[in-house]
Formats: sequence, C-alpha cells, structure tokens
Amino acid sequence: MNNLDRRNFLKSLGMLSLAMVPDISRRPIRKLFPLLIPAEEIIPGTPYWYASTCCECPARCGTMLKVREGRVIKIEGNPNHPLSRGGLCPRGQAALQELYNVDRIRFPFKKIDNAPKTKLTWDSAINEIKELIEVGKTLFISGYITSIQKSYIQTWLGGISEAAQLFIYEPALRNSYYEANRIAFGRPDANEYHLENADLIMDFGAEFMETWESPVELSHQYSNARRVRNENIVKLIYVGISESLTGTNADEEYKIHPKTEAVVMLSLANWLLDNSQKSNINDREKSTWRRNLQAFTLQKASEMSGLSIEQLTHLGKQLDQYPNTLILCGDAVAAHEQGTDSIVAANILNYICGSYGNTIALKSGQPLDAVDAPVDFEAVIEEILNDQISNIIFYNTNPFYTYPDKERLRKALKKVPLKIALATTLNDTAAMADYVLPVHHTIETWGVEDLGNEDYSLVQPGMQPVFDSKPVEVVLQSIRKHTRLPNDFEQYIENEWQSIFNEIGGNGSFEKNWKEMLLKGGVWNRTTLQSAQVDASQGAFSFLQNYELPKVSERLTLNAHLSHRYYDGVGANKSWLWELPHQLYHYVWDVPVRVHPNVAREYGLAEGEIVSLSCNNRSIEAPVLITDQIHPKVIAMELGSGHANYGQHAVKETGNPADLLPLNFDRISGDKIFLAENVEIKKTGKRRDLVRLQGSYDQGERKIVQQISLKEVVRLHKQGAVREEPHAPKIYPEHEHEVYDWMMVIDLSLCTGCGACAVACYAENAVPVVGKQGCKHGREMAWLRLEKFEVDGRYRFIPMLCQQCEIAPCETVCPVYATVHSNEGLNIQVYNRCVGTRYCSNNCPYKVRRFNYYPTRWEEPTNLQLNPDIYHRPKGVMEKCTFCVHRLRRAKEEAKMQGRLVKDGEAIPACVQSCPTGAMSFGNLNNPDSRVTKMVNNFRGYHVFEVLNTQPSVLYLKNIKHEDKG
Amino acid sequence: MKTKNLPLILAVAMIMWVGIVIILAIVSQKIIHRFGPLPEQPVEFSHTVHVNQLGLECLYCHSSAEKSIHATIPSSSLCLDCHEGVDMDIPEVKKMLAIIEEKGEIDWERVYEVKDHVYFSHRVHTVIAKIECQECHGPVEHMTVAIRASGGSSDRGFMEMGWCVTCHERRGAPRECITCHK
Amino acid sequence: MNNANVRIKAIYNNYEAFINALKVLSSKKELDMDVISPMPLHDVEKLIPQKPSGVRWFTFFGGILGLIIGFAFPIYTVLDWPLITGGKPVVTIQAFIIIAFELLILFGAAFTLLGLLFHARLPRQNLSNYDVRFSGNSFGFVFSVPERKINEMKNILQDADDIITDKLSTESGRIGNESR
Amino acid sequence: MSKENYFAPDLIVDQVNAQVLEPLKKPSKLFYVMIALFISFILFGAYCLYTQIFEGLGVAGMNNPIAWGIYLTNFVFWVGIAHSGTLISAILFLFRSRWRTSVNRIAEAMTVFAVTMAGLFPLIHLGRIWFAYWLLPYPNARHLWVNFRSPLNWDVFAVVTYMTVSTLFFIVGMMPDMAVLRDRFKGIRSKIYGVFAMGWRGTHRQWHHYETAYLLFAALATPLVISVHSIVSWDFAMSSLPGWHSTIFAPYFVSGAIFSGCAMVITILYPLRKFFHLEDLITEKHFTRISQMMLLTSLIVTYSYLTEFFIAWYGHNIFEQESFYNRAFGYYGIYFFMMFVFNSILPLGIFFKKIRTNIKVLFVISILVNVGMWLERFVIIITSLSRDYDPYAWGIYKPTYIEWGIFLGSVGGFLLLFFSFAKFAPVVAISEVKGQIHHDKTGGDHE
Repeated sequence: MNNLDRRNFLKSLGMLSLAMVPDISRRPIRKLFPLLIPAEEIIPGTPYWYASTCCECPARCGTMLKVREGRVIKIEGNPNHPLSRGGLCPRGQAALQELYNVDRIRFPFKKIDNAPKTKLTWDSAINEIKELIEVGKTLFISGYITSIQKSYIQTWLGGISEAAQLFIYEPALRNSYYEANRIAFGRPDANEYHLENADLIMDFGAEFMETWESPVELSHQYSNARRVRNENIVKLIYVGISESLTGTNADEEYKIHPKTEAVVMLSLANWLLDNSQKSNINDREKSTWRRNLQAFTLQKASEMSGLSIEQLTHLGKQLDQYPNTLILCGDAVAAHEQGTDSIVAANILNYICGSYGNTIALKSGQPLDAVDAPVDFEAVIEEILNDQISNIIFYNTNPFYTYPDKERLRKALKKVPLKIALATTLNDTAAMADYVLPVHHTIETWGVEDLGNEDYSLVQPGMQPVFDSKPVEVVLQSIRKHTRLPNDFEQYIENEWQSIFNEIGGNGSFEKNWKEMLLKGGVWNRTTLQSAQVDASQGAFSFLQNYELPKVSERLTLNAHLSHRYYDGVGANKSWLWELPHQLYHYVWDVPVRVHPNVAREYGLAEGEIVSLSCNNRSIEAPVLITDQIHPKVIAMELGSGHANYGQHAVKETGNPADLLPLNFDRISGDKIFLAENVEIKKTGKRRDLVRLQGSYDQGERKIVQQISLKEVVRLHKQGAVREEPHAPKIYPEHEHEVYDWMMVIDLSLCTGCGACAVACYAENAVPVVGKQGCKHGREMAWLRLEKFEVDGRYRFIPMLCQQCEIAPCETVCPVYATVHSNEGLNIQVYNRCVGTRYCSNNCPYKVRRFNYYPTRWEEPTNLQLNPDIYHRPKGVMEKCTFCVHRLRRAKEEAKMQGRLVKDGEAIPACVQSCPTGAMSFGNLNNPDSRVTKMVNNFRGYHVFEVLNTQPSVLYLKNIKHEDKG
Repeated sequence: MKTKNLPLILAVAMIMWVGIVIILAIVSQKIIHRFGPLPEQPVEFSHTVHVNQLGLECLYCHSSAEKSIHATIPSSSLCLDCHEGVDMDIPEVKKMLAIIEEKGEIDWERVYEVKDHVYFSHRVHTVIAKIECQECHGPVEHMTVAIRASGGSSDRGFMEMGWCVTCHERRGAPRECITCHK
Repeated sequence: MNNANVRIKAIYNNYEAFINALKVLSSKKELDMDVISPMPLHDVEKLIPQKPSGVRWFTFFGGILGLIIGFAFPIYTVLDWPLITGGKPVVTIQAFIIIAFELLILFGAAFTLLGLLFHARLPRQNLSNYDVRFSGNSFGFVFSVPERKINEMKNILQDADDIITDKLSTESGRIGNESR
Repeated sequence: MSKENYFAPDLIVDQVNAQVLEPLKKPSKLFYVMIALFISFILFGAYCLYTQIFEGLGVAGMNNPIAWGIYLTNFVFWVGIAHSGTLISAILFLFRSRWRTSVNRIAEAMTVFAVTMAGLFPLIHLGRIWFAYWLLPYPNARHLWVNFRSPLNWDVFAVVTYMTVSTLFFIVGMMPDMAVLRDRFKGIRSKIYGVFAMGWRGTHRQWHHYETAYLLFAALATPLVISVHSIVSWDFAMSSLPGWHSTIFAPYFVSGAIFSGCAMVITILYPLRKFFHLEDLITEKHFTRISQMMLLTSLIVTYSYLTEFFIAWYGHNIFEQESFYNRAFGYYGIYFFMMFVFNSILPLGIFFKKIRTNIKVLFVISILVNVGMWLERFVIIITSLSRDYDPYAWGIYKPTYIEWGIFLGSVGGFLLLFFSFAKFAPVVAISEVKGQIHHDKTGGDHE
C-alpha cells in the first residue's frame, strides 16, 4: 500500500538514528540541454506574451498567453481588447486544463464498433481515410468555430463534392435574437447592449454574469453602471424561473411560472401605454398599440405567471420612473417553443420604454447563419437514417452529450460507414467515431474571429503543440488536397486578412498592419453607438395579432440550464472547474437537481438523496438539493454531469439533464429547448452526500459582508466624509514599510461572485486539486474563495483571501519562523521551513491557510503548466495566498533593472488582474497617486473582523444598497 | 571488570560517541561541499585556454547572465563559429565536433544547481549588485573544467543558505525571506 | 587518627541499645565514624549536629545560571536575525520570562543532583565499610580505631547484636571519608 | 491532630522489606500475557505512525478548520496525568502529609512514564516529523533560530524540563530503595540496582545531604508542575479563537491535570494493590485521601466550566456566545454533556462517607473521570475549532483508525513501562515507609 522507496527509507533512517551526520548522499547531477536554435530574442527565464482569443465559449474574449521556456503557463485577459478589458471568466482562466489534459489524444487510432483500439501512424490513418472518403456524401459537423476556419472548411468541402455539407451544431448559441429582430424591426441583426448607460435593468432570465452572450463584457458594463454617477447607481430586477448568479446579485428578484414571461412583458407594455408619459410613441400610433396590446391585461399576466397585481404594477412603476431602462430576455427563461416570441415581446417593451439608441442597438455585420438551427439537425439525422450520408467528420463538438435522444443518434451513426473525429480530448462523440485524429487545441492554432461592427479578434498559437497533433486544416488538406487552398493555415489567414484589410480600408502597409494585429491581438475600432432609428410598428402589430398564449403545464418543469462552470458540458473535464465551488450553493464534484421545499415535502426528499427524474420516456438519476430561491413548479439542474466518457474528471454517477429535454424546437428560430415539462420525480432510496464547502450562509452580526444605503452614500459623499480608523490601542511599535506597503481594496458593490479570481489563483500558483474525497474531508486547497452571506435579506458575495495582517495572529505562534512579516506589509510563508504544526491555521480568524495533507502529483502533461517561479509544495507544509509575491518580485526586479520604483498597476496579483468587473484593486500605499491610496480612506471601507485588531492589508468597500427615489 | 568504575566508563563512552558525531558533522560539511562530486563533462572544455589565453569574456558564452535569472550555457552554434576553422586537430575539439555531428548539441553536466525553492536571479547579482563571477564561482579562469569551488571569503557551507546570508549581511543586501524563497 | 588500623562494624537490631551506644560514642570527638541506618533518624541529627548541607548553594547557583541563560540566549538569537512576527516587538521580554523560568528550574534541579552526588561522595562504591543488614532493619556504626583501643570500644558496644572487627591493611583506609 | 496510622496496625519495619520485595520475584504467567498485550498495542500504534509518515497526514482525520485532532487531546491528557505524580510526591512532601509515603513512588513512576508518552505527541502531530529537530534552538548554517514567542516553543522547553526534573526526582527518590535491592539480589540484577543506588550506604551524612536535596527537589518541582501545565494551557489560551482565548485557562488546566492525575492514581493503585498484595501498605485511608483531593479539584474544574459559559454570556461577544452555544448544543454536544456528568456530577458523590471509603466505587469513578477529562480536552480543542469566526470555514472532524491506533499505542506504552517497572523496582518507597513507622513507634513528634 505504501511504496517504501529509497528516499523514504533514508528519511526514516535519518529520523530514527541519533546521528547528526547530514544526508551526504551524492548530489543529483542533472543534464543541461542548451536551446537547439538560440533564437536571438528568446532568453530562458523571462516570460513572453502572445495576444490571442479565448475559444472556450462563443463570446470570444481577447486573451494574453504567458509563455515561459516555450510553454504557455497562464492565460490572462487582453487589457485593450474591447470584450475582456483585461478580465476573463472562470472558464477562460481554466482553458489551460484542456491543453494540458491527461486524457488528451496523443496518437491517431482506429476503433471500428467494438473491435479493439488499434494505434495508427499519421500516414497510415490518412491513407486509409483517403480512399474511404471518396465514396458518397460527406457531412462535416463542427461546433462554433472562428469565422475564418469556417470559410476554410466550407471551401475545402466544396472540393470534395458539391453535396458535401458543413453543419455548425452549437445548441447553446441561439438564432432567436436575429429572428426576433427580423420580426420586430425587419432587420435580422444581433443586439448590442450597453448596460453602462442604464439606470434600470429588468432581466428576464438573461444570466449575463454567467453564460449569456458575452459575460465578461456585460459584467464589465454592469460594474460601470454600479459605480455612483450623479448620485445614482443602476438597479437590477431579475425575473426568472430559477435562481442564478445574476438573480442573486439583483436588487429585486421575482420567480414566475415557466413560459409566461412574454405575457408579463406585454402586460407591462400595455400598462405603460396607459400610465406612463415617458414612452416615445407618438400619440398617433398609441391608439393602434393600445388596440393590439389590450388583450394583455395585468390581471391575465398575474393569473398566468403567479406574480401579484401589486408586484406587476410595482414593476410597471419602476419602468416608468427610471429614464434609461433596458429589458433583457435570456435563454434561462426563453428556452422553450415560444422563446422567440418572448424576445420579440422584450423588443416591444424596449421599444416602448425608448431603450433603443440608448442602452440597446442593432449590431450590423454579425453573420446571420453563424450557427445552424438545431431543428435542421433533425433534417440531417433523417438524411443519415435513410443512408444518404456515407462519411461524417466531427470537429470540436459533442452532440452525444447535448442531443436529447441518444438512441436515435446512435442508430443513425450505425448507418454511416466512415466516421472521423478530429478531437483534442476524447469526448462522447469522438468515442463513437471509427477514426480519431488528434488535432491542435485552440491555443496551438491560428484563427481570426469576426466580432461584428468590423471588429476582428486574432487567435494566435502560444506554443509548439504539446503532443503529436496536427492543425485541422493540415489534416483536411492531407486527406484531400484542395487546389485553391494553401497548405499551411497561417498563409490562408494572411490572404484572408489581406482582403478584410482592403475592405475596411486599413492604413499603412499590410505587413505593418499584420504585425500590429499580431501584437495587439486584433483590430477593433468601436464606434460609438449608432442610434439607428428603429420602427417596430408594422412588425410588432402583425406579431401581436396572431400571438396565442402558450399553454402552461401545472406539473413540474425541469430547467436544464447552461452551467456557469461547464457551459454546455464542455468544461466537465477540467479539475479546477469541478473544484471551484458552485457560486450559490458551494457544492463541488457533483451536480444536484435543485428543488423547492414544497416539492421536497411533497415527495419526502432530503438533501443528498438520489432521485430518478423521468420525462419524454427517458430518465436520469441525480442527488437532491433543496432551496427556496426557486419557483415551486420548477426544478433546475446545470449541464455538466453524466458524460459517457470524457476523461478522468467527468462526473459519471449523476445523470445528464440534457437527456430529458424534448425533441421539439423553438417554433420560429428552431433553437434548442432547455425546459422539459411534466417531469416525474421518484425516490430511489439511495443516498450520495453532496460535498458543500461553505459551512453556513448566516453571518449573524459578524458583519463580514456590510451594506450601506445609497442615500447614506450620497449624504456622506457631500460631506466629504472619510473613513476613520477605529481606535486601536498601539501597545507595540508600528512596523515601518519604507519603500513598498502593498494594499488591496475589494469593492463589494462591484463583485458579482463569478469566481474568475479563484480559478486565476489556481492557475497562477499551482494550487493542488484534491478531488471529491479531499473536499469531503474538508481539505480543499483554494487560497481564495467566494463566500456568500445574507445581509438585509439579500445574499452578497465576498472574496476571502489571506488578509496579510499587520498584527498577524499566525506569525506569533509559528515555532520555526516559517511565517514572518516582510518589510513590504506582506505575511510571508516560507514553504521549505514549515514543519507542519498547523497552529497558524488554527489561530487565523479568517481560516484562509491551507495544509498539504497529501503529496500532490502532477501527472505528465499537467506539470508543463507549472510556473517555474512557484515552489511545488511537498506534503506536510502550510500554504496560503501570498498576494502573488512572485509576480511582485518579478515586477520589482524589472523596475530595479531600470532604476525606478514599481509603477501603479505594474505589480498586481493574478486575481486582481483577472477580475472582469474591476472590483479588486491593488497598489502601493507609499505611492501617493496609486488607485489604492485614493480608495483607502473611502468612507465605505471596512476590514473584516476589525474588532480583533489584526489590521489587515485588505480593505473591503461596503456594498451599496439601491433604494427607489421618492 | 570491577563494577567500581562502571559509571566512569559509561560516561567516557558517551562523551566520546557524541564527540565523534560532532566532528563527523563538521568535517562532512567541509569536505563534501567544498569540492563536491567532480562532474565528468562530455568534452574537456578548458576555461584557462579560452579565458586567460584568448581573453574571452564570461558573458560571451554565458550570454544571458545580465538579462535573465539563468546564466545560460552557449549552444553548439557558438562553438562552431570559431572551431569550424580554428585548430581542428586538438583531440577535444574533434570529440566535440563528433558529438555535435551525432547529437546536434553537447549535453553538458550541470555543475552549479540551486534548490528548487530558491529564486536566484543572475541579472540582479551581476547588474545591480555588480558582483564579479569569481566571487561565487571561484577562480574559473584558472580551472580547466569548471568545478564547484568557492572564491568567497567564508567557505563554510558553500552554496548553502548561511553562505548567501553572510554575503547579504556583509553587502547590506535585503535579508527578507521573500528575496530568495519562492 | 594516624595509626587507626582496626575497623569495627557494630550492628544493632534494638533501637534503644543503639541510641545509648551512640550517646557514648558521640562524646568522643576524635572518632570519625559513620552512623548507618535504613532510614533517616532525627535522634542521630541531634546527637551529631552537622552544618546545613552545601547542596543548597548548588541549587541556588544552578537556578541563577538557568535564569541568566533563559534571558540571554533568546535575546541573542532574536538580535542575531531580527525577524518580525505579528505585532510583537523584536525583543519580547514577556515570552522570554517563561523560557527563563523553565531553565531556572531545569538547571536548579540538575545542579541539586550534582550537589548531592558531590556532597554525599556518590557514586563512589565504598561498600567495604558497609553491611548488608544495614539496608534491612538494623542500625549500626562503622569506625576505625588504633589497636589498643579495641576492647575499650568493645565494652561500649557490648549489647550490639554483632560486632565485626578486621585489620586494615593500609594506612589510607579512612572510613568517614564523606566528612564534609 | 491525632496521628492517624495509615498502615496496617501490626505492620513492623521488618515486614516492610518482605512485603515490598514480594512482587519482584519470578513473574506469573498472567504478567507475561499482559506484557504481550501491551507490546501488541505499541506495534499497532507504530504501524499507524509509519503509515501516517509515509502517506501523509491525510490518513488522520484533521482538515482545514480543525487542524488539531486527538493527538493534541492525547498530549494534554498524558501531561495532565503526569502532573499528579509530582503533586503527590512534591507538594504533599512540603505539606508534611503523612499518607503520601506509600503512594508517592507509584505516582512518581506514573509521572515519568506519562510524560514520556506525552512527549511523543508534539512530534507525532507534526506534518513533517523528519524536520522536528528544527524546533530546538541549535546553531545552524542557516543563521536561523527558533521563534521564542511561540507557545509551541515554550511547550518544547516545558516538557523537556518537566521530563528531566521528574526523572531526576524519581531516581534520587529511589536511591535508598535501590540500595536495599542491591543487597537483596545477586549477580547481574544486583549490579543494575547498584548502578541506580550509586553507592548509597545510608550513613548519617548521606541521609543529611539526601534530605536537603529531596526537600530542594520538592521545592523546585512544585512550581514546575504549575508552570508546565499553565504553558500547556497557553498553547490554546495564547490564540485568538473564541473558546480557547480566555484567561482562566491556566488554573483551569492545572486543576484539571491534578484532577485527572489523582483519578489515574486511583485507577492504577486498585489493581496494583490487588495484583501485588500490598493491602497492608496501601490501605483504604489512602484511597479516601486521594479521592478527597479529587473532589477538591473537581469542584475547581466545575467552577471553570461555569465561568467559561458565564464569560460568554456576560461578555456579549457574539463569537464567544455562538462558539459556546455550539459547544453545548452543536454536533459535539453529547460529548460536552458526558464530560460535564463525569467531571462535575459523579465526583460529588465523594462528599458522602459511604462512597469515600468504598474502594470499588472510587475505582469506577476514577475511570469515568479519566474518560471525562479526555473528553474535556477533546471538546475544548475540537468544538472551538469547528465553529469559530468565519462561518464559511465551519467543519466537522472525525478521528480515523490511525489516530485511535496511535492513542492505543501510547496507552500500551504507558502500561508496559508501568508494569515492567513494578516488576523491576519496589512499588512502595521502602525507606520512607520504614522512616514513617519508626518515627511513629519511637513516639512523639520531635519537630
């Protein structure tokens, strides 16, 4: 059971024998291989940065890849990219785990049905495929890929045979917004949101802080709206069917019956027409609008949705009271047959409230057919079933996880003679293929993404490929050489870029422009919001006339929504995302189904009990989690569990919620349905405890999360009030920090609890992952965690990390000086001096210290991600957040080489760098014009557990509680 | 054996035993570290010839000593710059050319190595502290194959923490734990 | 005591007889004798008064030494490399008081043992001037007298249970060597 | 006050030797079985320790909020038991109490062996045990010393001092008895006793210096007992945890130590007396006296429990209040109530004469008190850690078989040492008993 190798035996000898003779075993000699070709500017030991784009989800945020010794070790947001502005979401930060994944496919192999897997070399695989692909029609099914790659593949398919078809299967991306705009305004364009101009955001199920549209960009805009501007901050009202991060961050939260959001919106529109002066509809049209909308009374809406009349009138008054309103309608609510109708209703309400040209606009240039509608996928399957497709190529997609009826898909695939999968890691779909060819991960490939409004974002490889994989384009070309396509893809991109460059009239020579594009990571010239006039009259009226109310089922509805951590299941092979606790319930390494207490009482369910959910004659099993934040008629479950085979981290014992979804689609846009109606719950009698990392959500009067009302903020601001340091007795002399005194300020009103900082910390500091058993025993290693506490009835989030206290309770009790106070105000943890008494962890009131109970093993490819500036902590050693002291040290060294002090913002920890909303700021207190010194005596500032006089270096700013005026 | 002086014998034995152990500890500190296991390099590169006679700078080969934390080893292309033309007949040069032919690169034995919890930056020491290479690496120009030797004042615990700390004390360099501990 | 060459060991089982003999013998100052008993006897204390034992000074000195080391050593180590921990000053006297107290007791006890061994001439094996029965339940005397005084001694010790006399070979065979 | 004779009325000096030396004869078969059992405990404990060192501390039950488990409970438990020995032999010697003579050797032996067991646990609970020597302030090449401000370092000094002083006190106390054995046995065994007797002859001068030395040892050992267990309590009192951080901890732990020490003395005395037929030397009166001391310290401990809750209630510090509410009614509430019953309610029985003089009942009470005291340390350490300041980091701790194995190993070690000592050396202080009897017989108190 325990491997007594040479080193451990020597260790026990050393311990038992009294000899003080030091370990004089031979010093291990290691070989030194100088760089093969010493490229002039590559100097080992210094980090390099490549600007690229994150392809983890269709939002396409700009990223910077940090490269050390030829391998990417960190992904950070690109500071001047319009979408990310330096921040990233947790999924973006965890992209490296797909690149360095133990389950990556390392060599091409062949596996025909249940024959054994045979290893192939590249040439033999390509030759075999070469002949087989000639016969019959070829179908290329891919996920959402960069626009340039799509055009490359389409031209390549054209070379095979005109009947060859490319199908983009990305159920999470919806066409309903284009359809809704076409119906309402006759222009099938996407929406462009500007939350920063809004005073009131009424959000019908659009989880813009998690997965909707472009979460990082929208979170950033929302955080700008949350800052106090002319004595006001934005108010967020969330109306949805189940709870979410966006709902929890909202000021008011309402739960409505599924599929009734359109009625609510139209009834509000109707109410506004009668009682609000502000709507921009001229009187002439008002009568026609009133005639069309008079069917939607508040009474009807209240009856269908479950909201009371007072609540509805309150919502109406809110819309009337605030000048700049914005109505969002998202997939968590509108993912049913009449989803597009709800979005049209949202457009109408926006139109009536006058949001167009102010907080929302139509974005031209976004390609309409970016994604093929899932309803057409049915047609494709029919085609396959009657033997018209002879070979299928899968790339970067996993229909075997998201497609509801697995049997039907399997039956269809049986009829296809040649199935090829171009995949980085083996997922459910690749397991079905005959030939599996390892393909580059997006961090190892080229690409240009069209962001609309003539903005382009570049995908640039950061390193040589980790394994013997090839880029997709080279594989396709080697299968069948297409004359007009150049062999290597970079050349193709340069040509394409040449045409785009001419089209948008770039200045200067192409070479210079291309270099600049490589450096900046893309080209974007965000013009201001075109306030193109939109006229919704004729489209809306016809829609309103023949809109029939959705039939609402009284039985339970399952909301299988996209997950904040695994998106549509693609993140389920990343251990950091499983170890990052769920943002609301802090469960890890499992996906429970969330039920309302009434449902739990009705079926006699307790937390952790396994129930079997069945719908559309398919059933899955999942543990139960009881929460009162959800609508009584709805049970919710995030996508992510139940993969057939998707690597060692995927959770198999819990079922896949996508199985229960119906096979019909949105009646207008053909998008996928994410709500399953008439779900039955049956107890199975089995139990599997949920591992939850947060002990309790009730902070009592511990004042960990504090809140201040908007009126109070305005009043104090007028007085020019300053935070007065609570009277702390100065018994002993103060520490002096002459040069640097690092300080972090976290603004709780901007923090949305998304967890990007927590995953960035895992990536930067090689924090070990302990797995489900480790978390179950309470040994999670996260240096930074998001705590959720109730304050004045609403839940708020607070990032909790080592506070680097001036009077640190942990330092006085360490017997071996393993943790001491530095002259820069940091609490240093010297890992190789720690003996492991763990007294420091007991004495820390914030409990932010983590102990290595077991040695951490970094299996073969994952160790490439380790940052050489970080010590790989052995077992028996205490570790904690060090404000990323290795980054501070690097920055100080750079500054010292140039003979100056560190500038503000040059030396920041990974969490501050990755925060999409800019809630965290970090700087040197001795530097008078740093952001931190200005914020330090902000009257909203407070320290957690100030009563203990630990004088932490982390200052939290109270959350501002929004209040209605008058 | 008379029991009379049994306790005496016991006491003496104890003292002797402890004494031996202490002496062994001190000696081993000295011997082992001072010279360390002599590395066998694939090619007998002679520093004396290149530095003393030809007057080459340390930085000519170890180019990034002033630019990065590692003072790198030159790649074979640097050796070939001269040795493709000059004194090809010396046996060592022949051996080197053969190795480069066969493996493309010479796999040098590593002589100096810092423990993996230590952050040691060459450029800080060479550029900011302006320390001579000989100060730490010993009189390399008089060595044929570079061996582990210290030119520094106190040789006790060479390349150990104490040795670095004394030097930091002497030169007034920062003695914060975080300067060197990762 | 120059030519004391005869050693006499007297063993008494009866306590009264032993005390009476002791009264007589104790008056003879020149006799350098050992009064041996299996347990401490206060009557002996009164009859042969002794100075207060020197072990006290050992303990006192040991304690003071411990106290000094207890303060000096921590202060030296802290000043050698002044690492700041928590809000405490570099030289924290309060913490060092505890170390000093512990070392005071440690050195005190160690020096008491040394004092005892030094004063009681232990661990010297001087079992020739001893008899096994003394550790049972009998009392007795051991002293050396010159040849001529033997019978005088004998009649003093006549009601002892057992008297053993043997010639001492060398001059140096002193008995009461733990005189201090 | 009337001279209460604590020994069997007809006991005379001659029989003392016979009675005390009787157990040193050939050991009976049952003795070998017992020794084998204890050795098996130790081997199982060693195996668990071996697993823990090589696989990592994760095999034990500790986790993030509760980083100290039952290793610390065992440490405080064994140190607590160790203090009763010094108490009975030193403090009662200073008080000239008459009943201590026949009990003090057993108590001192218990001290020395309990301290050796206690000394192991600060090492066993370390994460990297192979660097334990860093806790000692030895001059090293790294110019690094030890943090003397840390309570754990005071612990190192306290336990080392206590171990040395109590061992010296034990050896010096046994010198005269070893001389008795040296004279009674032949061959190699006599030589070993000779070594321990260090040439003791019992001359009046030796007795004179011996008495002074013994008095000084007792004088030094008394403050040592108080200080060592105060330092052990400061391991917890110096922290900022609600439930640990209170000024009553030093007297509370010292009285708790004496309380559990006396209980362990009774637990050991009862079987020893029966097994080695020492009924004449150790009479019911001894048990009564020890139980009275137990009662006194039990009252102090009860007072301490109540003050802790009073502080929490009166102080209106929300952290303290919630921590103590959780201690009584939280996940570990049952252990708190068991502790309160065993430590506070059961010993009240000793007020009644019937119980005080009935040895069997005292034996049962003493065992329960020991369990109660172990639970008290368990409750203090674990419940305060499981719910303290930050509600996020509240957690539950469950000991694993490794920790129970190591505790069993320490119990086995203690009993093995004790029973082999009882077989090797006199269980009762022969010379002191003789002195006591002789003193009574020759009448009157001369002081």
